[in-house]
Amino acid sequence: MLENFSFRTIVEYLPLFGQGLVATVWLSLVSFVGALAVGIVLCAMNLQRGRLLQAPAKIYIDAIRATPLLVQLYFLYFGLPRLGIILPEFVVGILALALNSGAYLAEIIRAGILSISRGQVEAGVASGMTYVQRMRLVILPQAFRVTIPPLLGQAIVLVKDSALLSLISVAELTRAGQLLASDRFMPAEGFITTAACYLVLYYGLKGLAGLSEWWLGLRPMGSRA
Amino acid sequence: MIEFRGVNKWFGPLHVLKDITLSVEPREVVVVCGPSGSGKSTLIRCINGLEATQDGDLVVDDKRVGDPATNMTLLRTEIGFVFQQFNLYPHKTALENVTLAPTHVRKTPRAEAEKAGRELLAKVGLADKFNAYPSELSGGQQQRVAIARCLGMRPKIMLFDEPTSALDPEMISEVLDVMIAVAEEGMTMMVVTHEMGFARRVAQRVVFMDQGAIVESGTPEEFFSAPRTDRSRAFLSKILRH
Amino acid sequence: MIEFRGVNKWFGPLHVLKDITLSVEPREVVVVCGPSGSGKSTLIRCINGLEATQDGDLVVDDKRVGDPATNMTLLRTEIGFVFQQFNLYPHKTALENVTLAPTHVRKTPRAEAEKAGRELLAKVGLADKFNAYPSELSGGQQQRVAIARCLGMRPKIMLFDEPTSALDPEMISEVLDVMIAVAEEGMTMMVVTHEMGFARRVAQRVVFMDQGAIVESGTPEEFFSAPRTDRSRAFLSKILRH
Amino acid sequence: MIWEQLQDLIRSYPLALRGLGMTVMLSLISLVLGTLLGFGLGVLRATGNRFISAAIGTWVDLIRGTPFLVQIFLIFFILPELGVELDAFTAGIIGLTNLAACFICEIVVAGIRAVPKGQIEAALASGLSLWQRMRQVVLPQAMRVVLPPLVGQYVLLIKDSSVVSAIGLTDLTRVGWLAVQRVPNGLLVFAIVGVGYFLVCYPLILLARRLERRMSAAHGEVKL
Amino acid sequence: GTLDDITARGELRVAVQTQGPPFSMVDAAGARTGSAVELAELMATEMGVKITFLDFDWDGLIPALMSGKADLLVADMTPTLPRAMKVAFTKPFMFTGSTVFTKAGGKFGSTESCGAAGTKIAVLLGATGEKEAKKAFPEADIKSYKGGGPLLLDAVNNGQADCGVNDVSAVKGQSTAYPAGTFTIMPEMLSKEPLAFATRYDSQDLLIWMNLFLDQVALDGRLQTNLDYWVNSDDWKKDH
Ligand SMILES: Nc1ncnc2c1ncn2[C@@H]1O[C@H](COP(=O)(O)OP(=O)(O)OP(=O)(O)O)[C@@H](O)[C@H]1O
Ligand SMILES: Nc1ncnc2c1ncn2[C@@H]1O[C@H](COP(=O)(O)OP(=O)(O)OP(=O)(O)O)[C@@H](O)[C@H]1O
Ligand SMILES: [Mg+2]
Ligand SMILES: [Mg+2]
Repeated sequence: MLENFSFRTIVEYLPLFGQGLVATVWLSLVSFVGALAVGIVLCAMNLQRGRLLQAPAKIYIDAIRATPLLVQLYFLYFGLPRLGIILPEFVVGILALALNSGAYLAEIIRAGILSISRGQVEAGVASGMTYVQRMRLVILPQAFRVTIPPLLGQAIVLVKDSALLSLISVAELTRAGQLLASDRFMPAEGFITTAACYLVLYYGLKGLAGLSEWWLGLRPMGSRA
Repeated sequence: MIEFRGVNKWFGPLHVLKDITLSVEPREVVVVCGPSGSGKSTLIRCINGLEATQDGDLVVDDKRVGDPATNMTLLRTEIGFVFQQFNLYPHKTALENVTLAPTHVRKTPRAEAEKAGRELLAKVGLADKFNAYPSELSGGQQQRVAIARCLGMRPKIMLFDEPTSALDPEMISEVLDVMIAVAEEGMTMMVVTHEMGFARRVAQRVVFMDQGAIVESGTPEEFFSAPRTDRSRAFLSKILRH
Repeated sequence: MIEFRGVNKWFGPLHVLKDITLSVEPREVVVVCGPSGSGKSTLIRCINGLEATQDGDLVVDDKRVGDPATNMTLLRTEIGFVFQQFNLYPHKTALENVTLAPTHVRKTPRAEAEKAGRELLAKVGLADKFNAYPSELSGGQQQRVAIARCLGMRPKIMLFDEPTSALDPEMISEVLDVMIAVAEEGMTMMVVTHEMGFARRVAQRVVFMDQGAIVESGTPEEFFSAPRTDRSRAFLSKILRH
Repeated sequence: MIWEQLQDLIRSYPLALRGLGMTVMLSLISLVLGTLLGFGLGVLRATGNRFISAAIGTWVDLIRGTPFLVQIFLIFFILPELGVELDAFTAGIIGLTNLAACFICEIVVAGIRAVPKGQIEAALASGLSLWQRMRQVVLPQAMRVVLPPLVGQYVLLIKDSSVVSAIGLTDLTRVGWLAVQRVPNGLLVFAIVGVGYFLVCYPLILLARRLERRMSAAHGEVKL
Repeated sequence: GTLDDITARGELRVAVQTQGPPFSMVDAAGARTGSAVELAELMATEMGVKITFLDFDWDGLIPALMSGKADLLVADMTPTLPRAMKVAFTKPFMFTGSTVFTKAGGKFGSTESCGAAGTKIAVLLGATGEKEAKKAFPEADIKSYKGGGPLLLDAVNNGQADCGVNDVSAVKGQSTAYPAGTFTIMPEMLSKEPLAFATRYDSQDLLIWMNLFLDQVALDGRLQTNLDYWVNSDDWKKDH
């Protein structure tokens, strides 16, 4: 397969890969924003003392973590219509990705919040701040910095997971490679180009992570004590 | 101002505060000392409700701590608390650390809070450090910001939990100087510390704790020159020897 | 035993050790003091190669530190190092902390190492804590285990970096007592500390550092009663005042 | 109709068990191998010289940055052109082991870096060699940080093993695809597949949570 | 040549699709079966060697042939000219075509009605039906699915798509899993197209042999029997 590797055909399909790349980027972006929302809500529920809110959040997070995304995707895709909800494929895809990644983000955010030292919380309490003020002014700004690297790690996972959307006929990056493979019978060309495109996204996100850490390094954190 | 009446507290099976009775008058400065683990921190943390008591009465500024009818958040604004580890907000500058609670809790207008904050920082000797982040300050400087942060809320009471024991020896005096100044302005203070020079200079009373109980209490002169119990004698000999 | 000849060290642009010349004779006890950031830790960390020097000669036990021909691992077995934060291995008991290096580095048979370890722990007053984990010990006890751990290797030199400054005041003396005992047995010691009582009692020499340089060096009597420079005077006034 | 479909599905339980067996087998072998390899790479990366460390880092990036499906295809279909002929199972094991090793390597590196510097200095100062420092001091302490995410990673890898079905191994996911041909009810079939994965993964999630709680209890968790 | 290799090996390696009834499928017991599968078995018998099936998704089928993992590819594949640039197709073993199907009783009653703008048409990714649908219904919204024909039926049945376009024999075979009368299958074909097996161009001997094999089984009627049982009727359903 390699000796006849046809760069010419890859170039011919480049516009298609370009479209796929763009689709993957925006699908991932929207899904990630959704996942953040899901994650924050779940995390807030999980941090409550009362079982009433905590238990459903825990069950949800476990269920998502213990089953493959594929299963969740089908669950939505075939399940929603039975409830009479018919949504366009890409909406179902985004929904599935957001609900899936949200569970992981909830855990990441929770770990970030719990990493803030007890003394910080007490300093807030002692100066008469309410729970919400403490969260908003003291804990979340600090937790945010701690969570940026793992958040971007999850973003990388999400970008690769979005490949599954090709299963429910959403045109994205993986789809472009499959077309090249099945129209022209050039699987090596198709898959290697796809991999290269994902690698570009990966290094982009990694660079972003590095950039954000560097940016955080500019604003000193962590007392000397 | 602060009144413990038969207060008891347990951490699980551990009886950390045993039948504490103690009252602190307005403008009084009380130093609390005693061996590690004797319950000093727990004692002062109860005052602003960082720890809950399980038995007895604790009345602060005429309000009962732990009573559901007491608005603890409000009471806490009247009580400044300085921690051993400073606990400055690392993501805020010195000035922001001082103005955060006044603007958000007291709802002081920002400009006014900043003006007051600048004055306070100048007072603790940090006029040139308004915009420094905690990580850019030495331990002694951080602790002085922490004191300014408490003063910014114009509290009626200030509590200190070993404010100098995380500091390098040469920085201790700069913090003690600020504390002395605050005491001399007439603040009601409870200070957990082993700095006996400070106790001698400004305390009206020294309270010695051991194993959760107040073992001895008296003026600094009495306490240092003629400790009444073996335990306080042994303790003093250890901390004063070197 | 330890000889610095014109040693310089930089951390990036920061010149932390400036032209250090200092020699420590066998069985001598040298106390190093000075303000925070003056380079005291860096100085003694260079001796066993925890930091690399960039210029000058440093000869320890007749071996040049940093010379590729010197087996540093071997040299380090001759040098005990006690840290401010103890750095006991948290997953090993007190006895295992003491026997780890002898069994693995010196290849002492386990039974023999354990016997020696027990004796050492008894010597530092911890005969009843052989099987305690560090987290079950107080700071003073941990530091005594750390000293026993160093002694277990039968070193020729012991280095101490502020061994008591992370301790509660009442625990300081129990550690100092152990250090005094070690000094009186004739160990060559360099001790970074602000415990002037210790310096008076066992040091042959006090070295005062400021901004990376040795500013003054003399017997404890000379140094405490008649410091020669303004900087040492200012420093002494701060740490002795309280 | 659902009832009939369910009965039809239940009748093909031997196939389902075979799929579950394949998933468990693939995961088990490659997780064991991947853990060993991952620890080796992690230790090398954290202690080795700059060149080795950078080489491992690049490899880990390549593996983390590309879809696993592509890696499997390269191993199964392209390696033969370089003279390495593998059957599907071996190729699957190699692909999954490599993937596991790369993720575990990162976890191990983070664990080693979390060991306080003072511990390493203490070990250095008492003359322990590099290997003794790792074995006696660093790794036992790193394990506390490594264990919870390690078990969490296992769960992710077990789910990733479904990709291996693309080279013709009949694992749990593939059994689902096969079943859909006869029982055209994707929802039902994949719900059952989901239950299969849940049975394998959930105990691990519980284990990870237990470990995490143990570790954070040791460090004193924050009350908000 | 390849035939010598096969003889020496004693084994014919055939790449088939995991799911593609009635051509290739797995029965309830997990055994591989189907029209193409039986034809391949027949080839192995004629060669006097045993047969090994390698089953893949559509994605894996082509690399398996090209990388030499398989000697030949046996599936319901259309020998298009671009594809033939890469692999060698045999003579067609049957002709089929893409047809349109809808949910019975819905508002899409004819092939033409599916051409309305915005109609959602389900097709299989990379299959000929995808191209035919794009050609025949330029106004419609074409959705390509991956994973096999039954998914298209499921999508149409669930309302995610209004019409489906797929190989007529696949549609007929697969719709039997639903209660009779669930779907309307349009009588006319969008296209007529051949189906063929494939091998590599460097296996000329095998290609010639396979063409001869197809001629033989066509002449002695074994091909027709196979197709009648699997493709042109529902007979196989009763036995499986
Ligand atoms: N949150 C807690 N849970 C359980 N036990 C606790 C807790 N906080 C403190 N203790 C225990 O209560 C006792 C008193 O602790 P406290 O911190 O009040 O002592 P202290 O006198 O301030 O000591 P130090 O000088 O070391 O600060 C100690 O034995 C301590 O281990
Ligand atoms: N690893 C390092 N990288 C960069 N700078 C360092 C490093 N270690 C120490 N320094 C700097 O070198 C100077 C001397 O540090 P050193 O720790 O030797 O001082 P010290 O006298 O021991 O102070 P202290 O009493 O606070 O322990 C300080 O300014 C310090 O910030
Ligand atoms: Mg305390
Ligand atoms: Mg130091």
